[in-house]
Amino acid sequence: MIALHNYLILSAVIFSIGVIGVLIRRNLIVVLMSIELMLNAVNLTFIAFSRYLGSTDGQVIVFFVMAVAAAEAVIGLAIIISVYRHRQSLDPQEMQLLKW
Amino acid sequence: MDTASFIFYLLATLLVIASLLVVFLRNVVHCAMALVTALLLIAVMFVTLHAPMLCVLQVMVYAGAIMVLFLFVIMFLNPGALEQQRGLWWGFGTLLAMMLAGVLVPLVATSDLPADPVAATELFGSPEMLAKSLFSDYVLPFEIASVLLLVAIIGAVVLAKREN
Amino acid sequence: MKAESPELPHEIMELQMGPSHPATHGTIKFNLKLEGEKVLDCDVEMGFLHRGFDKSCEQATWTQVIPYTDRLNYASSLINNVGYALAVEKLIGAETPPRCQYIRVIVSELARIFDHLTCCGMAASELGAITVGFYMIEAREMITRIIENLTGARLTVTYVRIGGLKHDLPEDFAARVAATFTTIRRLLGDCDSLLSRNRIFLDRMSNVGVISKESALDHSLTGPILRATGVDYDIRKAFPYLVYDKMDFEVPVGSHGDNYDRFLCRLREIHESMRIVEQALKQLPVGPVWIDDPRFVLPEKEKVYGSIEGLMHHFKIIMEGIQVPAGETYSAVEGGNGELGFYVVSDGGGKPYRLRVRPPCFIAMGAFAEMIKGYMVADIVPTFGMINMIGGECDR
Amino acid sequence: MMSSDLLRWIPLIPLLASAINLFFGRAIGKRPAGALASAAVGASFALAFYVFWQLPASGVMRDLVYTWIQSGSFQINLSFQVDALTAVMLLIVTGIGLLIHIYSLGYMAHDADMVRFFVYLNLFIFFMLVLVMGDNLLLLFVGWEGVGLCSYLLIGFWYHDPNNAIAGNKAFIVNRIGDLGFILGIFILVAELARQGVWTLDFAELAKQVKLLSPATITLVTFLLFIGATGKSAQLPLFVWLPDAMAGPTPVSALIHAATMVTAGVYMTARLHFLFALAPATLALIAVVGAATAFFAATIALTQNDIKKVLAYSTVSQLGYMFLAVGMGAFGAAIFHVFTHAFFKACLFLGSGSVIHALGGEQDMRKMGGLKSHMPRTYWTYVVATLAIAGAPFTAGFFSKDLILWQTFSHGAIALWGVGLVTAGMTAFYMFRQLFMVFHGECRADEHAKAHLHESPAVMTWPLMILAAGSIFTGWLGAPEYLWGSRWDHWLEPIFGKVAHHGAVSTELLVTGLTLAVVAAGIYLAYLMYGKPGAQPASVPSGLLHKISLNKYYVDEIYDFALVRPFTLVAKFFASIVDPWVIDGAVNGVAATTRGLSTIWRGLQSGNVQHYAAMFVTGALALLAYYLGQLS
Amino acid sequence: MIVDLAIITLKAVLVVAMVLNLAGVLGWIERKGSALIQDRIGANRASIFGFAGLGLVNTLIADPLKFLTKEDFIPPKGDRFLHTLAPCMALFPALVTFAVIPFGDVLNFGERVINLQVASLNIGILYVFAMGSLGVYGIVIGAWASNNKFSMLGGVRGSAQMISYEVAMGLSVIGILMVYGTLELQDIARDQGTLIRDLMPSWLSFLTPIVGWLPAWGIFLQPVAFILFFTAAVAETKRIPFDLPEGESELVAGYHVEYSGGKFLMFFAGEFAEIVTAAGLVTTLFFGGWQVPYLMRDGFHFPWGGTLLLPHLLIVLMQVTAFTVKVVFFCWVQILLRWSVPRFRYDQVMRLGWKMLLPLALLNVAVTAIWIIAAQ
Amino acid sequence: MADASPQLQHVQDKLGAKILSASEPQGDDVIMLDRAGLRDSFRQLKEDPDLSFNFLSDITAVDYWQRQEPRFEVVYQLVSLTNRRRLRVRVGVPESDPVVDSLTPLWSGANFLEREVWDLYGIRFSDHPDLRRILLYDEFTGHPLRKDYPVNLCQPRVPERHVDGTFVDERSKNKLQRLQKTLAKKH
Repeated sequence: MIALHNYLILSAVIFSIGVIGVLIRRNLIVVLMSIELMLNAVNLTFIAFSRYLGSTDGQVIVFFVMAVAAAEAVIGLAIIISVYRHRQSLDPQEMQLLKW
Repeated sequence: MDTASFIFYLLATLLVIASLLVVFLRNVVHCAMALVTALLLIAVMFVTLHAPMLCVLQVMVYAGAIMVLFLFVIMFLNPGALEQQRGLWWGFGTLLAMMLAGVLVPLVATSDLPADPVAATELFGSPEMLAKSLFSDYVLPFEIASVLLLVAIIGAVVLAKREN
Repeated sequence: MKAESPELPHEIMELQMGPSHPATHGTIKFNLKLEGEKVLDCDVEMGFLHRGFDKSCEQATWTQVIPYTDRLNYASSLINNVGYALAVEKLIGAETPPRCQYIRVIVSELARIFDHLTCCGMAASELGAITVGFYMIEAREMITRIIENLTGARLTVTYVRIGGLKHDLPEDFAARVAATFTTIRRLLGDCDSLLSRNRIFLDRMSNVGVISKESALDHSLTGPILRATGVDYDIRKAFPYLVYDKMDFEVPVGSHGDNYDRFLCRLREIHESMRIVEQALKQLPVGPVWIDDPRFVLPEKEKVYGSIEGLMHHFKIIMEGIQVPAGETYSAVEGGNGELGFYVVSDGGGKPYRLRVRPPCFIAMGAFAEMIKGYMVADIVPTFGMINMIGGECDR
Repeated sequence: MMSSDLLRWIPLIPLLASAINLFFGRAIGKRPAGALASAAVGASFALAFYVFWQLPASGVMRDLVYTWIQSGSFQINLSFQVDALTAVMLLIVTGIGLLIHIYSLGYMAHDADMVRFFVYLNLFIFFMLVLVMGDNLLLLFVGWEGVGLCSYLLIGFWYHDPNNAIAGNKAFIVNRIGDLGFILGIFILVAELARQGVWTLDFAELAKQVKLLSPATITLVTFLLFIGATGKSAQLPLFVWLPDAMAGPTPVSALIHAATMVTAGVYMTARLHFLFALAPATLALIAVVGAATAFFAATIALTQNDIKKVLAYSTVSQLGYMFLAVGMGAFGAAIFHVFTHAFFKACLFLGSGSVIHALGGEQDMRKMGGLKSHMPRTYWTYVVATLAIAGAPFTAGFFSKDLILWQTFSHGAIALWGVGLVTAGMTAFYMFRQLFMVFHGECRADEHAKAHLHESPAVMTWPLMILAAGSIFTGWLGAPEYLWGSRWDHWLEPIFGKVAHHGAVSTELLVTGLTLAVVAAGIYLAYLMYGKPGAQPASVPSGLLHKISLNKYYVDEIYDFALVRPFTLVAKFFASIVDPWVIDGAVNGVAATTRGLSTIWRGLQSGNVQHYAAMFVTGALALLAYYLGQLS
Repeated sequence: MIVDLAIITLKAVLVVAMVLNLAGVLGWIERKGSALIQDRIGANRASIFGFAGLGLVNTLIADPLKFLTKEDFIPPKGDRFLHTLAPCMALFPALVTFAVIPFGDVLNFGERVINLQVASLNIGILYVFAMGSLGVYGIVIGAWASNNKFSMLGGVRGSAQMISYEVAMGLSVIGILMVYGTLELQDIARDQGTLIRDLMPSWLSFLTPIVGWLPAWGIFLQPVAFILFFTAAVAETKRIPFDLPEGESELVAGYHVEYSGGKFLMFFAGEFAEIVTAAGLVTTLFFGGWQVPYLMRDGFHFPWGGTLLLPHLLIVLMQVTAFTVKVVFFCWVQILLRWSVPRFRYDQVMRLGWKMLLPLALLNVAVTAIWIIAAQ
Repeated sequence: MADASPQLQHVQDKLGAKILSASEPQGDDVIMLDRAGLRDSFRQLKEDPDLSFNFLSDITAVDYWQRQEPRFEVVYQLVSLTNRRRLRVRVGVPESDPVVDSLTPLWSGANFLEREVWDLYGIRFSDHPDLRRILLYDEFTGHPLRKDYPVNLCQPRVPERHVDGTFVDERSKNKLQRLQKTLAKKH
């Protein structure tokens, strides 16, 4: 059988890959997708724990994560559309209004 | 290697590959398709973890709705040019994330965790079980989640609507 | 490139519809500016089917022009024949015998039914109601058979001659027409119940492609499009020609100027046309179908083959063409799509010096941008369909 | 202990009605909205009555709605309980509340904001019910604050007049001072109990665990709680807000500022009697404060000319009586006085409201008089209530006040008894002064008002009559032993224990006789000065004392001089010196420093989200690495 | 173990073959059917050695052959990989959805009890929706990969339409789920074997003589849900009156305008497979699935008293036949619909979905809930 | 001219000197108008309540090459919907200066008709909002309905026009470039 460790390591790896995407991609949509990837890595952890601890709570939390992810995607994409309308660009490195 | 391990390692390998594709492909639509693949693989993994309901939800919500939304927006904006070259930052970010993995993996690997799953009942992961849990213990979070979704809808409409 | 204006130019999509696009039956091209699916602007590009009708006519004898007119609005080629013949006859100053006039009325109305059935059927099938389209095409096919029986051709009939007709009606014409009309009425009833009150069809047609009465007049629109806005301008009533003043018929008018009114106008005109044909058949007098003027009429075949004078007569008319007195005139008939006018200039020779057709759907296409602005891409289909642009007539 | 889901509906119905009126009131119209509000309170009353009826002799009914706060072993429930004490308060709140709602239907009929009025009123009923029904101190505090809020809203109901708004503010601020004490008391109580390992605020649990506390703690806690009570129940020195609170509509004065809310302090002490009983020092203080308040307020009431002000000071005075009783440890007597007082004071307020209504808003007694013939029903109910408050024999006030005085006397607090006795006389005097000035003699109203004099409509007079009846008969429940005995004490026995009777019946009769004599003297004096034909109520001799009394001992001025002015001065000092120089200087200095430093650091602020994310990851990395190091 | 695997494989192959063949047959039926409606002859050109009489078989072979021999055109600026992937993604969900639809009750084969359903999932209907939601990808990806504005418009329309109608479809099914209390389609089908009189609450027993003899099919218990579901299902198959993504007269062919040959065949087959799936779902949810009225496991038990015992194999055969007939019937209904009504406009479709179907579905759920509580 | 119909007489009275000549061939009312101030004349024809020729039916032109001067004639067909009358207006245009006032401000319908006349006859219309070729393509040389246009004249073949927003792939682009080169050689 596979131990819980394996799932956790897998999810840690996926999470880190998601972090790469967030850090290096110069397209906001891909950044958002990388965040989804990170969320899913966490989901995997929850489900694995739920399975190995025999508790429903992990699954319920994943359910909520999905709901929140849906909301986040909707709002995030809406913001991206607005940003694109104003700046004609999706590159996060070009958006530096917060720069001193 | 037994069947379960084989399936796990197969899925894990594919999942890592798909995730890497999400991050490193240059065409946005290809990224999205790689992400869809990754999500579907995770859904399969959910099944192996006795969470069929969440598998279906994963497919319906993530793959079926959220990712279609992503594609919709990609097509809506249709940014013609490929991404610009990433330069130095590219290597730095990757390095940083690899370091993160380098810390996270030993962290989870060394913790004291159950090695074998709890024997699952017939009902484990079924819609009934999830529903019972959701509508009794988690009814308040559930309602809050619904309000959150409502707010998200309104917010999206307000944000994406054009002012005239 | 940053957009300074609050207008968001990048969201406007330029779409080129046509020239080979299912909605643009006939070859025409719309350069659309879209915002989402909304049409912001539409530039009509035409001329893909330009054959040089005017120029060709200047090279042909007066009689040889008749086949060219067949190919203008090929859905109502008989009306084109009649209109051209009337224009030349007006220049000549000749009046055809009553039987000829009645027959011309009959064939004109048959052609009108043909035209309207084509228009409505195609519009319906383009909206997805293919079955109804086929029903109308079936009805049209019956008209085609009558025309074939009468003229020997289905579309390019070349039936009317300057000063007469190719030949008289066949024996069983009235009976055939009566039988056909019964079937057509039944089919139209079917279409009515399947389509005219169909909720989806109504939603697609009504309040789409609206043009106001003033704007329609401003754009020189004629025919069903103008009448759908509520103007009862019909050449047959306004400037009666042939024997239309002896016919009892109504000019259906709409009120909104939208596609649905245009559709209904055409449907009702089919019924009116059938009434006219029936009346004309009833009143049809006996007599010759040719004017009695050898300058313009070919001699009978016996004379051609039997006498030298007859042969010479025939030769002169065929080779040199009939000699139309010098002058210029304009004569209009009510075509399928509106006022079909012929402006004829003669220098006294055997060929037209200048022959100008006033093409009703060419002018309607000028108003198309006005009709479609602000509606959706999908609305182009019914609007364009109800204009019934025929490439042969529009581009000539 | 019984459990019943019914209880929650008693407060919830008014809340629902309030919500409905709040959102749909305008849509359903003024009168239906008022009717709905009244019906809701009526329903609550019916339920309360049912509960009262069902309540087992020594039992407690309880309704756990849900667990509100759960933190470790500390658990606060949103739960309601009804015991004998609460049942009485329930009946008072819903019963009097119902009558006043009905009365308000008439009184507020011409007000454009009637819907809002009923929204507030229902909300008040809700909070008051939470206050009396809550089974723990926190819930009581919620109700406590809620009624304070409603009181503020209703005092400032006609907020277009700045004075009303100011009065509302005053009530609110003065209450805050008391509430500070109150909440401090709760904190200390929780903290001290927690130190003993007990995490609770439930009354039942508190009563069990109170022994764990040291006497000093109890004294401190009770003292702080009492400060809260002085604020809410308008005791010295925090009574100043109540007379000003008369700015609100009269039904509000009757309901909130006479019958229910102001007695919350008394209720609170009674509810926590087990705590107070262990703090003799606090009790003594309460008694002294109560007696002093009673006397002090009565002296002010002697000379007031505003019909509602008189009643307001009389309320303060009567509340003093209640606290006097509390101070004596006679909680039952205190609650009994709350009960009877609710009836006759509500009746008086509503009667005065009726008068004000009839005179088109006139409140100055010098411009009244001779209304007896114009408003017979108002007059007679007023007479009954006046007699009751004055303590005429066999009226409610007689029994309750007499009980308090007797308890004081029998506890040996002769000095306090003396004060109470004099106050009783003064009460009789000023009440009859008012009666005579308003209803007897010649009408001094202007012509315009005279022309409009009319008896109030039935919706207003019927509650008056019911309350008048109550002003007489409710007292009979608590008759002394020498008459037919007190059912009241019997009823409250499970809560306060058996009432001990000291002293002989003869002594008691003697004391009662003495009281009656003083009361009679007061009435007679009033008759002489104001009621006798030919008396000139407007031109009563004025001396220094009269002037002091008329100006309420210049308490407001003293407060203004002693507290408000110095505060303002200090504030001005801070505003003109400290703020611009010290604080702004410091702030600007910090800003300048920051700016100086930030020129160095702002290189980090690239504005690029991904750079921030990278820093974030670096931080997380560091933390995780540290954690990993700890592990291995 | 091996036998089980073999049985499952056999079932799967059988079902996929059935769906694909039915889809192929439907292609012919559609031509012939439309011809029937429109007074035409219809497809009559495919012949084997000059023999055109077997139109069905000939067309069934000729059509795919024709498609497969055509040039496979990929737009030069399109995305080669995704352009190829898209038709597979369109066809795949339509085919696998049928896995959870039962086509018969159990088949007793000696000791072995074979469930006549490819996969018995306790989340059955959700699986259907999950697969349905994947169907969008075929369209969106195909539209994008074609690099054509018309197909892009079609793809955008398609994705919006499918997501919208999925919501309405899901909500309309809730009523059925509430009535039968399960997500598993085989159980739903089984539950429809009872009669309405067994479900009638006591206070409605006076209606029993009138309607009690009806089988407890979804159509009788949830008529509104049926209408909503069927409408949404037609919209999901993207056929007239909902064929906006194709919209041949306005968008040429919408999302598959740049497809030809085998890939177009896959889109085409996918559409027909969706029709079959939709018909299967409607049958299973609302028309008793494989149930033949009054046919129990041992034979007919008529409500008016008669009993007719039948051999087991015959019963299974009758059930499978009944299921097939019902599915074909609903396929035919959809074809009939396609040739009868005009096409909606995009905004009208959206309005219908969100402003009509969705509220009605919600209302249906509420009413059903009240009914269920009242009936208890 | 003397026996002009009442209608024509009426028009003559109204427009006066603007009318160069009037005639009634075959019962039609025909007037020749002065090219100067043409739009004002038409405005009067359209808006004068007595005339109210409110409907522009057609615009065309005739080339009387080597037959009469001025060489071109632009012919307008007007209809009065209220009076049910037709009027034909002819305007002479010299070859040296083929410009006429555009009627588009008066009738939007004149837009396409004038474009067609420009396309086929090369007569320009001043103040026309969008005077492009309509039936023929932009690269067409000459105006084919002129009598001096040879019937058998070859027109240039033109490559596919690249319009912004259309997709032209590399292969087709190369093909186009080759085509352009060969075309360039020929000319």
